[in-house]
Amino acid sequence: MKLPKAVHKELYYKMLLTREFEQTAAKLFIQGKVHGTAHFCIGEEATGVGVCSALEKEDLITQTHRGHNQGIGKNMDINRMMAEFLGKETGYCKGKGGCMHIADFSVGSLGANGVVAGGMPIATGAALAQKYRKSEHITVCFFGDGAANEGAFHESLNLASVWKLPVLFVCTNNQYGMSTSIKKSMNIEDISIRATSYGIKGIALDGNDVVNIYQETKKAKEHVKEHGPMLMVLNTYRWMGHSKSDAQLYRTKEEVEQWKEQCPIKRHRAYLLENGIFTEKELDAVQQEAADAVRAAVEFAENSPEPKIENIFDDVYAD
Amino acid sequence: MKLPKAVHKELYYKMLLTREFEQTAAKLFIQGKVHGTAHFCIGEEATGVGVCSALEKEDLITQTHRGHNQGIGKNMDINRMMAEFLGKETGYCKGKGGCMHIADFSVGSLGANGVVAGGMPIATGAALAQKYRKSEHITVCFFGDGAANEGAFHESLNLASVWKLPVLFVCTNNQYGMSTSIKKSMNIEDISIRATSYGIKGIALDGNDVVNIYQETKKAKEHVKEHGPMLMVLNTYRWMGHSKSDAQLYRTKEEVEQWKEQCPIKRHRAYLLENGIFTEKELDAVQQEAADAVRAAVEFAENSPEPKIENIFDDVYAD
Amino acid sequence: MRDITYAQAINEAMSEEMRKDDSIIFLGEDIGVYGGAFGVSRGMIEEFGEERVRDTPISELAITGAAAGAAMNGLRPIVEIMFSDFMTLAMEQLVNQAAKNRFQFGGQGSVPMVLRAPGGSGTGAAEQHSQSLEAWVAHVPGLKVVIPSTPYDAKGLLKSAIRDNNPVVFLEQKLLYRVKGPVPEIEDDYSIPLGVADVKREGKDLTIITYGRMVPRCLTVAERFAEAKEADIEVIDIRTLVPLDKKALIDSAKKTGRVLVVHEACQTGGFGGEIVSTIVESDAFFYLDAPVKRLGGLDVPIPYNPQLEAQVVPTEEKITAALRELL
Amino acid sequence: MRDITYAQAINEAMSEEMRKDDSIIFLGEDIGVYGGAFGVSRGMIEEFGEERVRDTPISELAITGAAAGAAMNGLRPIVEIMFSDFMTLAMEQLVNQAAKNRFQFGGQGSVPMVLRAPGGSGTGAAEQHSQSLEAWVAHVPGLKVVIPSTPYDAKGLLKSAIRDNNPVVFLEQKLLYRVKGPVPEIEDDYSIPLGVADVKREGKDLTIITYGRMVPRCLTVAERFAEAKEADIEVIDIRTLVPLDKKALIDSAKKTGRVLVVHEACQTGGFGGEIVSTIVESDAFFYLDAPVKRLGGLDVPIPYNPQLEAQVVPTEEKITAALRELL
Ligand SMILES: Cc1ncc(C[n+]2csc(CCOP(=O)(O)OP(=O)(O)O)c2C)c(N)n1
Ligand SMILES: Cc1ncc(C[n+]2csc(CCOP(=O)(O)OP(=O)(O)O)c2C)c(N)n1
Ligand SMILES: [Mg+2]
Ligand SMILES: [Mg+2]
Repeated sequence: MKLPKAVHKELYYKMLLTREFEQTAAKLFIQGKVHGTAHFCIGEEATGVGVCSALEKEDLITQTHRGHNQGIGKNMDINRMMAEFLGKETGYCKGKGGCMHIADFSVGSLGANGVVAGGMPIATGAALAQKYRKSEHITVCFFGDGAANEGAFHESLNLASVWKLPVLFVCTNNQYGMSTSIKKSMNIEDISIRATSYGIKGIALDGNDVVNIYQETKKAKEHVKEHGPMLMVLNTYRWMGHSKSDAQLYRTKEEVEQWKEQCPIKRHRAYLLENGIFTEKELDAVQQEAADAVRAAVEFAENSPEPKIENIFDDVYAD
Repeated sequence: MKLPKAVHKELYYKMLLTREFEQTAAKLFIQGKVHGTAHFCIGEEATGVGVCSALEKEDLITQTHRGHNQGIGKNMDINRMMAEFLGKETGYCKGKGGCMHIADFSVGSLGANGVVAGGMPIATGAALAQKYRKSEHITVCFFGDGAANEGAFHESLNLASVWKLPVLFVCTNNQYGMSTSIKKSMNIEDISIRATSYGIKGIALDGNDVVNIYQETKKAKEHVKEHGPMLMVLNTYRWMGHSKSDAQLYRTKEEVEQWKEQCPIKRHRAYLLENGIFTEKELDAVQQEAADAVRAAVEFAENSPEPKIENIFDDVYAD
Repeated sequence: MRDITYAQAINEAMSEEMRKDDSIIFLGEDIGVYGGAFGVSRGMIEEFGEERVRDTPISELAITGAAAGAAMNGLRPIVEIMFSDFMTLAMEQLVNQAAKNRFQFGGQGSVPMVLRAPGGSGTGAAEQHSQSLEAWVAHVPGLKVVIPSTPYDAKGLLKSAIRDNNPVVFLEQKLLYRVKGPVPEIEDDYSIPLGVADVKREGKDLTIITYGRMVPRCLTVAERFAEAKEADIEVIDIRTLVPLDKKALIDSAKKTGRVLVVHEACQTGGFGGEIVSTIVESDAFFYLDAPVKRLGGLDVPIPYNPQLEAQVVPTEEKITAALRELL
Repeated sequence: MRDITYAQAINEAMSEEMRKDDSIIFLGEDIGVYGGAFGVSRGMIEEFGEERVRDTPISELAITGAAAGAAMNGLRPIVEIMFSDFMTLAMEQLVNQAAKNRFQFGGQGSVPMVLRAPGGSGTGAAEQHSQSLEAWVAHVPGLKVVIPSTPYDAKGLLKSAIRDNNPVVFLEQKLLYRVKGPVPEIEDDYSIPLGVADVKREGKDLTIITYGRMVPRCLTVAERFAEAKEADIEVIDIRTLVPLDKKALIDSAKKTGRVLVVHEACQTGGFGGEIVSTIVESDAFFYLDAPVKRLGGLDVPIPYNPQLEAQVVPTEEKITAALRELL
């Protein structure tokens, strides 16, 4: 299956947008403009972008704490993302959620989660509603390798399997849960074999190959609609520390460097050039577009008002 | 491996003792002498008896709510079991635990559990202590097919596996969790394949063949000491309702009758006779012994004092 | 009005709402042909089918979270946790997800779900099947918490809970399931708003504030005090812990000047502290003729032996003694 | 005495006890080379090795239960839950198993374990990483509950917690980790018994009862009242919620006649209700010159925005205003 040019552009743009967004956010951190913590997915852009770009608007996703690529993949508005990052009233969560809790129900994101594996039961339930309503759409549940050791993983995959719910479980295996290597947190090498326990299909993919991820997601969606849940493991790597402060004593510089050579953006660019899909110049323009969008987002966010303390009780309860 | 005559006798006796104990307990219920509820393992005697008889005293077990066979297998005192059943001061838990919480630390039982899968993390921890102390002994963790869908199952097997703990996970698959058939609660036929997710060995056995269970447990113990955890699934059937009151609308009488033909006690008796290990008369005597022991236990229990209200605060905290 | 049981009232509330609103689904362990551990849902799978009345694997965390996820996606799920003790397995999804979802996402979604679970001791089910954990959930903003004491209240409050757009923890009382009481005919679609306490007995000498299965017990004692002309005791059933009808409690305290708070849950850290504080923080403080007292369960796990079990919660004797101390 | 941080004090308590008692092991997520999310255990894996300082998979339920199981089998585990919000995943094993084990088995075993977890807001970690859930565990018989407010208390109380033969929930305060305070030299093996409140400031006009990170804040306000000669305020740090030093609270209430209870946790259903009740149920009631008031956190999830976040907990301004209202 060859991808249309527009899709290639979309994938390339969204990956760049993610990276630009995060690099900028990281700078804002250093400048002390951001409160709290943040988890960057630099190096993993192909996962969320590849998967979400293959979805339709009405398909749903649940995101992880490391999910800017997922949100951008699903067409979230980076102005509102950045505003939320800065805790502003115009942010997705009116400044109440922050970067661990960005959501955009209007584009099908049921939100990022601060709890490891916390989105897994929720995705299962969202898919239950889809099935109940005989929807043609599916739910994609993102989670990490570390999350695969939570009870919520097991219960969710089992429940989705016995009910044949249209949910695609996507494991972003970046080799570590915080400082803990998968070698120390599980006694298997291929996380996708855990599908066996639920009688469902499991596949493991190169998580830095955005084109393949996109294509496999299209297929997976059909599988999931017809047969129920599936487990897709995307093997990748996180370049930065786990969160704001991380001395990274648990891994070697060499390991990081090796993975950097697998940069999903560089790879996609090389692919696009090699196959004559875009020219250098065209790709540079895309990059510029991403940089401009992020600059505008920062401006939007910085010029946005702070939330008001008198609204603090809003949305604790719905009417 | 041929078993010594004494072992055969022990297996036969303990299975009969379990059945006799439960049938008597069920009568006490009907007579209104027992408070609360109870979960009987009639039809499943070979599981707990076969496994626990293969253990040494210093090996530990965690039991389920349906665990009289496990306790009797591990040489618990049926006087104190019956007394606990009747809520008496002389019971294992001084009348405070009741039949869902029988324990005998002195014979290596860390106790029955009222929470489905509740004993699984505990068994894992007990085995961690064994490994830390370089003990030669292992922990056996009993749980049911229904429990295999709890998050605690997943987290415990994974943890035990990454730490190579000496714990044998024994799943008594009696086909139902309460009214819910395994066909509705999981999408696999052989629960032992869940071992794959943890990179450990899994086997499934005929849960009504006490001799084979005994032999396989001996082997499993060696495996576990050397390689860490293992999952052993014993396929069997519960003859009675889930607990005191159960109209059993979820299964057919035919299904129950078919399984009754697989009675583990009858099968063992036939085996003993066919192989000339014991005579009818000898086996009848064993049966009589079991009946007498249970009668004595009831007498002991009925003649025991009630716990005193002034001791209610005892053991909430240790000194 | 007919007399039906508390269990039947709950069944009717669910069934009637499900007939009217197909976005309601019902999840739980053995709620189908088994009818639930306490028979509450008997007949429902036959009426509504397996798509709407769903037997689940034994996976409290996932089913609670799945209810939340389905609620975020347009359904109005009811989830039954077989014993409220097993909410301990579901707290993450209930507290971190369902309760906070709307707030943390800036009001984008809502989580209209009901988590039903029976609590309380008295059935010989011992330590792990007899707890009263309402104080935990009452401490979590975003959740509403209901504990009905009569079939009438159970039905009316459950209807409101199901119609509410927030996660509602609806805690039933095992020992009340078989108790009968008057409930309007089925045609008569009534509901009781959340957040309104009910004066179950008017009185002028002392106010008992209580809820759940302690309500009938306190009423019995109050009647006895009336018969003996010993005192005229008001009994207020708060019915919903969150929202709490503070005004009703404060007004009654002002009227009688004496307050006893009774609940089954362990006294230490129980919801009684909230009730006491509500009163003594208010201007009712200046009307009090005696200390406000709590009578909660003993601070011990629930034991198995029936005599012990009966003594760890407020008995009629203990309530009587506490009243006499205050009068 | 040297000045060390609260985090360092906790590290020292664990390390010193581990040196003396090889039955102590330490389990948790990223407690090894990472040193724990807040750096509390830095250096420990280097000293004690991987057998005793064990990085775990992300499995809060299993590691809590494994600590309980190891405790039942002769060890004295310490388990770290990275944020106390994730105790929500571990409540089953903590509450149904560890807390009830000894009682339900008639005293056969004991469960000497410590569950350490940081709570509280103020770090911008938002709704799911900022809760204060001490009221839940304080409601569970069989558990002890500690929240230290200074490095000195943290070290001394943690030593007692580790030596205690019961499951102790030791709740640390994120915002205090970097705060320094005087702590005796390492050679000086002191400990502080559980169940003894500490008068952090003596006063005669009003008693503030508080704990955790609200202690320094209340002290600041109290000093300001003293400097302004506005009032002489006593500040009591309860330090352990269970066992609670009731006598200390009651005596102080009798002495000053005015009580303000301050905590960060949401006010509704918080432990403040227990403290208020302890006082008004006692004979201190008759010494009170004003209602006993609570000042807890707002009943909202903890928001992300720093200004909002700061306002949901008792601020110096709010404490000041509450004091003026009572004086
Ligand atoms: C239940 C829970 N436990 C612990 C944490 C703290 N924590 C946040 S992210 C993280 C690592 C998660 O690993 P993984 O699932 O592989 O995702 P990654 O961070 O690698 O993207 C941990 C331990 C948490 N947020 N939630
Ligand atoms: C966590 C939890 N959920 C639900 C229950 C109620 N319950 C008791 S036994 C049981 C069925 C357990 O099934 P299984 O593990 O197969 O054991 P079996 O009863 O068949 O021996 C259920 C649902 C419980 N005790 N604990
Ligand atoms: Mg990871
Ligand atoms: Mg079963």
